[in-house]
This record gives sequence, structure tokens and C-alpha cells, in this order.
Amino acid sequence: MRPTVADARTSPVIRVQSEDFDVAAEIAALAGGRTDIGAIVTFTGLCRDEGGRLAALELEHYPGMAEGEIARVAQEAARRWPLTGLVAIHRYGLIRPGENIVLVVAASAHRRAAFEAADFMMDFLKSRAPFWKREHPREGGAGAWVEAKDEDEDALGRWD
Amino acid sequence: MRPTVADARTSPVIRVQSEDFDVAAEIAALAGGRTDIGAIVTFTGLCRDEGGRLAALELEHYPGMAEGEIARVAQEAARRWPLTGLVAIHRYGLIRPGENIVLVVAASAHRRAAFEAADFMMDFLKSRAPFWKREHPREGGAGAWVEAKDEDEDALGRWD
Amino acid sequence: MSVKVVYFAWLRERIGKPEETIDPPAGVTTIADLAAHLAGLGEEYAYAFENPSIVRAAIDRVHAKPDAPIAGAREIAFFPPMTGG
Amino acid sequence: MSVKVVYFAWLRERIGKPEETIDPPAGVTTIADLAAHLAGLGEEYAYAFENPSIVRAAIDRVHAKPDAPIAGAREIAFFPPMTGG
Repeated sequence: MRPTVADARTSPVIRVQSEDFDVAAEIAALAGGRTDIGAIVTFTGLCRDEGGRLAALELEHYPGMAEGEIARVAQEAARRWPLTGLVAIHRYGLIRPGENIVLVVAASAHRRAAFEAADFMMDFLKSRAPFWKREHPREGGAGAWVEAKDEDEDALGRWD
Repeated sequence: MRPTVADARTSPVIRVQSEDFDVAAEIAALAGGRTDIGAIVTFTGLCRDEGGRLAALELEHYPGMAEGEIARVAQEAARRWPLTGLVAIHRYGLIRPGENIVLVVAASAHRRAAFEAADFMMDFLKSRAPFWKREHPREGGAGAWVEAKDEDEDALGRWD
Repeated sequence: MSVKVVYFAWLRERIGKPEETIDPPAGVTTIADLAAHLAGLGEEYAYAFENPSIVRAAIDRVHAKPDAPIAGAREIAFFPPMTGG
Repeated sequence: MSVKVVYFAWLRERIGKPEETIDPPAGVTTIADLAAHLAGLGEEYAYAFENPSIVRAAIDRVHAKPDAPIAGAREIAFFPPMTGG
């Protein structure tokens, strides 16, 4: 009857979608009716306008691989920490400043596991999930592809 | 007209209350209409039933000092990280399993600052904010006061 | 010089009241002095302060160490290690 | 043996198409071999692969290193470093 709720409790929930997401609904699906969760950490990544320079970001993705790669990262997080729930949602398409791009929700009995799992998810999503951002400048014209940062790749070393 | 929104943007929002809080509303108050936020991290602490053993937790607090101490921790977080918003809400009174106890929301242009500030806030709230938890066993009777954990005190060393 | 003293959690329960006004005798100049003085006021106080090293204190709603001077304090609090969050 | 090759982001733009079917000649056995082969197919390919060290690849939708063998692959992808999250 409520399959996403059941899924959230047993295995990571992964979604790649163009529509926006609802943080409160995802928390409710994960935690509703449960009494064994002590900590829920959410991470929401949003589109910035870079000081007014950007009209939007366009996110291209590799359908099929994107879901699979996020699922692999999520399974690794679930293996490393005793989680009671894990959600990862990544949007694609045209996203305007102030809008959501990515959501991770990690739940556990204890706060350190929830914090570390959410942090780990974001580090690996950034460098492993096949998404590419292109800028749409407010001034018009074809914008540049966002370049990957060395610091994002370096961040993975935190989890060795 | 909407004073909490203005407050969220300029200085930490601190609340000590018996009522529940609404994570989505706090995020909206912090981020609504803004285009300079790249990352929002929320931490929600919930009451667990400890394997069915507990009927509730009762949270006693030191009125006046609780708000002041959380504000001091929040000001330190705002000093250490370039935040675009910070909220800390701590409940008191009788809280049943599955219900919320504490909320921290940290927003920043960049994800590392948001993660670290939220993590820091929780470490210091746990050991510095004057709240005491008492267990209400399902079996009835006067429950025990929860004992502080050495690991909570030790966790503060992460931020030296 | 009299000062309001407040207790929380199991200190409050052991002492049997949430607050009282204390007039510390001469020589009681720090938090540790005051705790030792209180511990001598009766069985319930002795029980509350039986392990002074784990009792925490605040002066005027700010955390205070055992050697903090209490001169000029309006409100002194004693309580167990905190368990919020 | 023919294989579907897909391109993303600026590799797709430089090559001018999102995907194509390639029949790699004998001797092209790894991702690095295939990238080198593609780079020789024309100006647009040479531009896309001008800095092969920053081009990433996947075999059947799983990340693959330059020395990964391509035998049996159904779909090989080339793309820039990822910038999601």
C-alpha cells in the first residue's frame, strides 16, 4: 500500500528525477511510525546564482548509470554505518537559483552514524554520480560547463 | 512582517520550547527567496523507545540559561564557519518515542561549512546546554536519569 | 551576602527543593567552597553532593568551574552533567 | 564486434552527437585504446579527446579505468569529470 515507506526501512531509496523533492515528506516516509530512530541528518544542495551572474544551472545526466552509481554509494554507506534509513534524490534538467538540486537523508539510532553517512554520501555523489552542470548566464549566450574541483576528488581520501 | 525570517538571515535563531517543531518550515524560513545558499544541513534528534523499554523521556531544563548557552554555541559556530543561516531548537517536557527532541539547521554557500557547523552545534549542545533527560519506563515507576556519556565530552576535542 | 541557589535533575530531587536562598558564611568564596558548605547542611545535601567531582555549576546562568569566585553572584546553579541534545 | 558508444557534456558537444555504434579495429582492447582510436576519427574527435587524461569512461554503466578491457561491452561511455551533487 505504501511501498516507498517499506523500501525506506529496508534498503536505500534512490531517485533521479527532474521534479523537485519535499524534504519533510522524505523524512516522514523514513521515520513515520518508527521508534528506533535517534538521529536524522538531511543534506540539501541548492542552486546558487553566484552573485547574480547565473540565470540557471542545467544538469545533464547519464540515465541508468546515475541511479546505479548512487545506489552503489548508498549500499557502501549502509555497509559502513548502522543506518535505519537512507534516501538519495538527484535532480536533472534546468534548475534555477534557490531551487533544490540534491537531497540526502540518513537516519540511525545514533547521531554520529547519521552525520557521517550523509557526509560520505555527498562526497561520493559529487565525484562518482554521472551528472554534469552547465551554467546559464543571466546575460544570455551559451554558458560554460562547470569544472570539477580537485578538492572534491581529494575529499574522498577522508573515507579511506 | 515576518520577523523570524529576517532573524534567520542575520543572526542565529534559538528557541527552547515544549511544542514540536517543523523542519520544512524552518528550512523555508531560512532559505525562502534566497539565491546565495548552496547547502542546508539539518539534524533532528528523536526520542527512541530503547527496544520497547521506554514510554517517554522527560526533559528538564534550566530556563534562561538554556537559551543563553545554545546562543553562545551558535555564535561560536557562526564565527567559525561562513554561514548564511543557523537555527537551533530544543524541546523540553514529556517527549514520546518517535517524537522530535532537537533540531539544528545550518546553511552556507558550501557544503563542508554546513555539515561541520551542524555537527559542531550538536556536539556542544549535548555537553553544554542545560537539559537533563529522565526515562519513563513502559512498566511504570520512577525512571532513572540518563547518565552523561564520556564519549559526548570526548567529542568536544574534535573541535579544538 | 545572600544568594539564590537553584538545583536541577537528581540534585533537585535529592535536596528536595528546586531553589532556596543561602547566606554563605565567611570563607565560602568559590563554587567548590559553596558545594562543600551545602554538603554539610544535612543528610539530603550530603547525598546530593556525595560525589562533588561530577556536580556541575553555573553562576548567573553561565557555566562556572569549581574555583570560580561567587562574590556578586545573583543566582548559582548546581546540576548533574547535561544530557540534552 | 560493434559497440554502442555514448558521450556526455562537452564531449558530446565537441563530437556533435550523443551516441554512435563503433566497430573497433583489431588491437583496440582497452578503454584507452578505444579513446585513442576515436581521437583519430576526425577533427571533432581529436578536439574531444585532446586531453585524454581528464576523460572518464564507463563500461555498461559502471566506472571503468583506462586499462579496463572492452571485450563483451554493450555500451561504453566517455564523459568529463562529474560535477553533480
